[in-house]
Amino acid sequence: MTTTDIETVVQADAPAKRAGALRRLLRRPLGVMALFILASLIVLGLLEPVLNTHPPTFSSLQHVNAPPGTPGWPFGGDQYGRDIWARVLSSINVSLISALIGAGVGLMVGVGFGLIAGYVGKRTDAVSSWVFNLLMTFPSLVLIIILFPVTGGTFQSTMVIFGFFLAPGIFRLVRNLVVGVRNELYVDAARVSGLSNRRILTRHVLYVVRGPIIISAAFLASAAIGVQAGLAFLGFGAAQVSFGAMTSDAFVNIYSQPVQLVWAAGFLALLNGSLVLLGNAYRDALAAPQATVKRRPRRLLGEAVIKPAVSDTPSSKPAADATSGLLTVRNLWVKYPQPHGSEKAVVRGVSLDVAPGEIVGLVGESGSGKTQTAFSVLGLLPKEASVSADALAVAGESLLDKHAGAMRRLRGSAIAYIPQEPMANLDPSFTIGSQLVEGLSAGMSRREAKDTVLQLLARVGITDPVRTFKSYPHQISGGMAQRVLIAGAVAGRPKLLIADEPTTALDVTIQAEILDLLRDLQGEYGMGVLLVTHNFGVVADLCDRVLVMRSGEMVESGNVRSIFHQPQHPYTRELIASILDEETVRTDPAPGSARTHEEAL
Amino acid sequence: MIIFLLRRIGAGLVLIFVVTAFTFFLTYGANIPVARNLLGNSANAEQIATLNAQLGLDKPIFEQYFRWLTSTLHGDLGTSYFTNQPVAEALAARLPVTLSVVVVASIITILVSCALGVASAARGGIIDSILQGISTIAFVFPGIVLGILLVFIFAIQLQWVPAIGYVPFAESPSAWFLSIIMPAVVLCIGGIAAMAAQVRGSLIDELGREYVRTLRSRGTSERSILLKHALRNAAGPALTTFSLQFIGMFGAALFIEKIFALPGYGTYAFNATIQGDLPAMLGVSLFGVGLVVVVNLLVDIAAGWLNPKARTS
Amino acid sequence: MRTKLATRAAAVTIVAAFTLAGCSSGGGSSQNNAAQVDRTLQLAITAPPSNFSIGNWSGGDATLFNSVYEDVLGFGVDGKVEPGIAETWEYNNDRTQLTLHIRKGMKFTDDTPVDAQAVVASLEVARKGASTSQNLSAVTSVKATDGSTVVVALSQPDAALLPSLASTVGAVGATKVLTAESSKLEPVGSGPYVLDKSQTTVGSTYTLVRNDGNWNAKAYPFKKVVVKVIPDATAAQNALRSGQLDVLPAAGTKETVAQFPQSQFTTGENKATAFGALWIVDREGKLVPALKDSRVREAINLAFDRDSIAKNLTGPGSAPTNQVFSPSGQAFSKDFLSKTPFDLDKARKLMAEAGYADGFTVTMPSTPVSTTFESTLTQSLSDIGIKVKWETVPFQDFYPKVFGGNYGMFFMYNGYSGSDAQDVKASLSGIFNPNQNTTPELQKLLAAANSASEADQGAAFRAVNNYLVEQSWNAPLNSTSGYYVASNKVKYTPPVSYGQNVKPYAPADSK
Amino acid sequence: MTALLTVSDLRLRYPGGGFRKPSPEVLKGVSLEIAPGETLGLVGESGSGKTTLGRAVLGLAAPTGGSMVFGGKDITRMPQRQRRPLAQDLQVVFQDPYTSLNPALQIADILSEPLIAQGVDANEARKRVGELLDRVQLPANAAERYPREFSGGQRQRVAIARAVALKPKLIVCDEPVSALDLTTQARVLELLIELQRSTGVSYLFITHDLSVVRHISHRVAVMYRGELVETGPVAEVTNNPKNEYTQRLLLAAPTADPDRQRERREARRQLLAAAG
Repeated sequence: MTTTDIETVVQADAPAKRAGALRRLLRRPLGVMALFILASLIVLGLLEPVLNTHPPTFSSLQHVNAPPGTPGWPFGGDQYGRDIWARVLSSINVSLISALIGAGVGLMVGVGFGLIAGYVGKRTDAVSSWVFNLLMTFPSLVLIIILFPVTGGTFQSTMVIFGFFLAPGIFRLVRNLVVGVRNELYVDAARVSGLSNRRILTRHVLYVVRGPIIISAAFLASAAIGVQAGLAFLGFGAAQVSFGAMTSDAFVNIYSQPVQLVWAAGFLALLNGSLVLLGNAYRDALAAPQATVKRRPRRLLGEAVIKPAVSDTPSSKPAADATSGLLTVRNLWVKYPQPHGSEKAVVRGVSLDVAPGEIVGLVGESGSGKTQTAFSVLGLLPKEASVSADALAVAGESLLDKHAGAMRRLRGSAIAYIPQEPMANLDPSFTIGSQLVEGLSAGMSRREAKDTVLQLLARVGITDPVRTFKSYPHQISGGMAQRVLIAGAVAGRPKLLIADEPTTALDVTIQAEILDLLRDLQGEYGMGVLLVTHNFGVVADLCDRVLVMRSGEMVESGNVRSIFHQPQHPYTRELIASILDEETVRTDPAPGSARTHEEAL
Repeated sequence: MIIFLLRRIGAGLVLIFVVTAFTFFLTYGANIPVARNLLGNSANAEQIATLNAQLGLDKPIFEQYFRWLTSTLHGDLGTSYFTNQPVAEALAARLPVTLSVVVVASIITILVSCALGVASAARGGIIDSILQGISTIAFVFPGIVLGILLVFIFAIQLQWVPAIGYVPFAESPSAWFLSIIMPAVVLCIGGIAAMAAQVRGSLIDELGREYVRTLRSRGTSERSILLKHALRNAAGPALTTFSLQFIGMFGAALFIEKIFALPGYGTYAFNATIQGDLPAMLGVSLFGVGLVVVVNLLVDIAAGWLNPKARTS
Repeated sequence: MRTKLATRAAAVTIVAAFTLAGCSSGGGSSQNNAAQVDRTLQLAITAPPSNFSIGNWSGGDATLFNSVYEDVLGFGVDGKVEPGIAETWEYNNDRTQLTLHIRKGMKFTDDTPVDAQAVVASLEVARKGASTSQNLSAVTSVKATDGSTVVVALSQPDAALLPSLASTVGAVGATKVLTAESSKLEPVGSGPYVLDKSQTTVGSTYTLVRNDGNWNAKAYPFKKVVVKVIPDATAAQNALRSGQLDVLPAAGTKETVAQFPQSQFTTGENKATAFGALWIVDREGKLVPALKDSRVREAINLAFDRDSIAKNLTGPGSAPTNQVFSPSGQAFSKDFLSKTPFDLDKARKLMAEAGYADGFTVTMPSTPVSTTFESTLTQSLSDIGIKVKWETVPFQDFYPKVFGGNYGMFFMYNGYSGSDAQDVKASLSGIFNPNQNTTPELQKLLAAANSASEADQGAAFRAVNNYLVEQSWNAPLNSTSGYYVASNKVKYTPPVSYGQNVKPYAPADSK
Repeated sequence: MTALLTVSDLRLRYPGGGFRKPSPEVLKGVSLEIAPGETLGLVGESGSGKTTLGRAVLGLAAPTGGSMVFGGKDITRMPQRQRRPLAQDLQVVFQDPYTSLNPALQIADILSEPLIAQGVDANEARKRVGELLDRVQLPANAAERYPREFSGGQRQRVAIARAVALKPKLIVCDEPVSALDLTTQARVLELLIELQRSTGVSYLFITHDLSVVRHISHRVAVMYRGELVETGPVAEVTNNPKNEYTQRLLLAAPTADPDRQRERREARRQLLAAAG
């Protein structure tokens, strides 16, 4: 079970209400605020003819540098006696038009070509990607400035050009999304169903790119506004009323009339800020449907500490005394916080034991809590999980309330872990050797550590340890990678090995080899093994004892033969019955072949 | 790798060629009355015609372009119409100014944004909120205002740094640093926010990956997981963001140069443009694109170095 | 006309850069007794000089140019012509021949002698030069009669000749490099300073080192002058505040300079340096027929409340004017202001009489320089029925568009040269008179003024002034002086005209 | 014999690779036949080319050689447009029920999509959705819900319903049960067999799981590195494999009985020892 599975577990009974991204956006204070500011500014801009006290270029000689609040000059006058309020209103419109043009052109070009390139692929994709990459590397501001004589300097035409420079980002985004969608199985299914390309694009592809496009539109708009203002600040198109020109005017006056800078810069900041915040809030709303969970600050580093059980988690069985076994778990609970403040228990009062040198299989279907149980023992559950138990001990050492450092030392030595997906569990940026050497406990010289690792690699059946030592993960096969991970796990001579579906991602032939290796190593090191799996073949091959879990509870445990031959619990019986019998082979004839048979007769 | 580099260099040359040709034909098409602007108010038609002939502006456009291209290939970018300074010489004097600012700003950006991003990803909570706040403010807070504020405090009140101008490194490294540190700080504020957010996001992605859990299962320290493994893997996406940042800063340097009166590439581009100084404009676009090509190449090399998959295949 | 977009800041700054042809150097008081100190003077200019080649000086701040070259004549701080390379000079009776007596023993910085031949050579180049030929258009020949005498022959008397020779037009450079390519950036003159190439970065910093061989070197107290290019007005102010500049001769408005603490800075008002005017160039009515009618032009003049403009729009440091002559000169008359009072009723009546009771529409170019005045212009003109359509003109297109006859009128500044003769000449040529309009009366008045003796010139040019005002030739609105700020280390004496060598600057501790 | 699908000497190489080093061939001349109403199980390990073969039949991958004839028509290089009517007869069920259904669409839309694409009236299509849900034993109120509200097994039933909506002659099943839990897997297989019996549809059933193959297939084809190494009736191939790779494959799969698994392990070791 991977992290995504954990999330599925967490979300499993989240209310099925389908709050749209927009509604989720409105639940965020920042989003609402940004939306409100933006809407107000747009309204101000639209109502300019009604609201403005003067035309923006009107100047009254009596109102040069008039203070704010002068009747008819709410924000005062600038150094030429122009009404700052009227100029602000007009500038809002200029900014909004800039945003519309810049973002509009950027979106049209970027989305249009992105859709085509992503969906058609092949040469179209190659050519347009090349062109847009080229466009992306243009120093756009410099080129816009250079093209100033060509555009005639109106902000509209400048924004059209700038729109083209904005397009590559959108193009990349849309193209990559579309390429992703194009490879989705549901698009394949639609194609097989005979849908036309146009229909697939509109029905399946556009839906996916919609959200990201809205988000980038907000950022593009803010970029366009910024560039327009910046150019005007520099003096390009200075005759046009705009925030840039206003800022520039105020900049000159900065020492005598600093308040004038507040209007221009302030409104510009409001406009840009609301766009960016809106984009961010919408992105968050899209990304995290149950983002209210975030109430609790999420620490990404560190793991959940296992707490002693408290009274609100009643023991299903009376707490047994800690046995002298290798692993002792009594009344383990794992809970995750839910969006509405409640907690969901994914492991409910599980107790289990692993004796030294014993291989115990932990079976169950997805969502049964078997992986959560295993990770509890490793102390590797995410921080937001709350874990409690009456007893949890490895080799007599209690893990309850153990702080991170002590858990880490324990993991480096007494407990080891073999994951499911071998490739995903190796750091792609480091050589196999360096990753394994790092895992070895300190006190060993680099030379010794390297020798040890090479020996280990040889031990796990890697034919050319030296070469593998120097290789990067992508240079070795999945089966090899799993051997490397096993080597890493047993390097510290652990007493307890926790293997989470160690062969599920592998082909059967490789699986057989890995199972052999695990059995050999277990015998050699005398490790106790807790093997999490859903494959009864693997259980039959490796395990001494089996524990069956369902919905976070332990339903049955017993000797491997008794579980297979005399399952007690109805669920176990159902599981065993579901195993496809090797003896039964489909015998009913195919109607078609039967007909051919008749025809042959 | 070598083939890859050669291909990138080739593509870069094509890019340079395309952009300069683009600039040439467009600016030519804009029909800027160069001679009139040069000679000013009192010149008569005859003097203008003479100057046009002197500058070769009476020749057909393709001939002019060919002349520019051949002389450029010989390393001669021509002479500015307006300052009468060889364009190459002017750019050689001005690029170091802008590059100093941009490079120092980049270094600050990388250091600070990595620190912020790491802290935010690792600690979350308050630091995360602070980062969000900073990035929002940085995004909306006009750099001009910040620039003015910094000048007022550090140059005028405290007199720790000069208010304007640039001192070449060769003249005095310490004066050089003082002359560019404020522009660099103003320039990198926005970039830091964006980069830190990027680093944070990538780091969070990396920390959620399975290999991190496996590293933990072997007792690897959180410090090593964060700073060695996760950061290394997060560096790739951050690098791409950085390259765009760098190019962006190069454009934004224009505003900074105005506020701090730095004789840089941006002001040169600005002047060339408003004067219609064709040779200077072409030189500007040549160097601008050339620089972008070089930066992208370096980023590609760095990305290749970071990504063993790209490096080993 | 260069790099002025960024200088829309202070009108005065713009004016400085806009001072078109014939920027003259006003002489500082020749402080012969000034203590020579090894101090460095730090100045700012808004745009770098494009070249130092004689005859091609394209305007802008002439500090560098006039410091490197010694001119034939010089300007005093009061605007009077003083000796330069020529120690003395005299006209013949009908003022068509000027004899210059060249100072002996002078040398260019390349050690070649500054003699009559050198003067002739430089003037011959200037006669052909694109930026100077117009100033010397009356000159028919320049001859050296001996090693130290130069005779300049004129086709007709030209009162502007002496001031021209005292300005960049009269610059004298080393004969060998006069037209050489190198002269564009490496001038060789005999002026008070030498451009130090090693400490100069073209386009950003220019360093002048005193030429102790100059005949008047004692008048220049600063051993070194560093001139920084700072296009942005606020940046320049910051530089001054932080001690990176010593003086800002055109710091801006009174309000701006008031922000400088008095404990560290001295501030003061400059002499009038330029004027802003609505130039009515289509006097033949080719584009805007109404402008042919002098009643319409008069109505335009009556539509402006010049006092308010000066008081409120341009503020302290500016004054109302309806004349193209400098208030510091002799041709200017305060009384003429009453000829065009702010009188909308009369203006509307004049419009009606001319047949334009409903007004008309006129298109004017909007440039960074005009923005200050645009709303006022729009407002005032619409009060008499004239609707203005502003057309944004990229800077580089301004001259060609005006010369191409695209506008009936436009707003622009013109700088005062310090000479009435030069001022009127500039106002009647180039973009300010692209159609070269004239009238027999005007010609007569100009001829009389040009041939008048020094003593009579003032009255004669005042007559020209009177004619131009009465005919509503243009609509000047506002003369401006602006304010300077100097650090307490430097004493600055505002000259009559802007665009000087460093004569106006002295260490504060000298007398 | 009138095979429904005849694949002859099919070769496929994915585009890409360099000028000197072409991309490897994924299918190296595969030939097989499927009769009407028959299930052909296609087994092989990852990278053996079994999924590619399925995609080639579906027109999602372009063959570089050989031919495919379906229902008498050559479909080897049929352009997309002409292929569309083929959807009536040729359908698919994919492995991953989480990505084979568009998360944005309601079940009703997902199920009516192929119908509408084939020109069925929208109202009529909507009506048929109910029948289809019933066919795959899902409640009728499932129609208004979204895929994420269902478990893996239920999603796979939706995918099956989509596949049978047009009453096709052949369904390519690409590992349809390998992502499902044990209990669910058995029930989905039952459903598939039931559908086959009632409609006479043929399956090209791609899987890596031999017990699944035994359960559902009439005949089995074993694929190894882009080639078919053994084909035959399911009992024959699984009980008495001729090919050495097939033998290895069979012995490598652990059986869910500790004692028999021990024997199988021994047998496998001997086989490997003999081979090695």
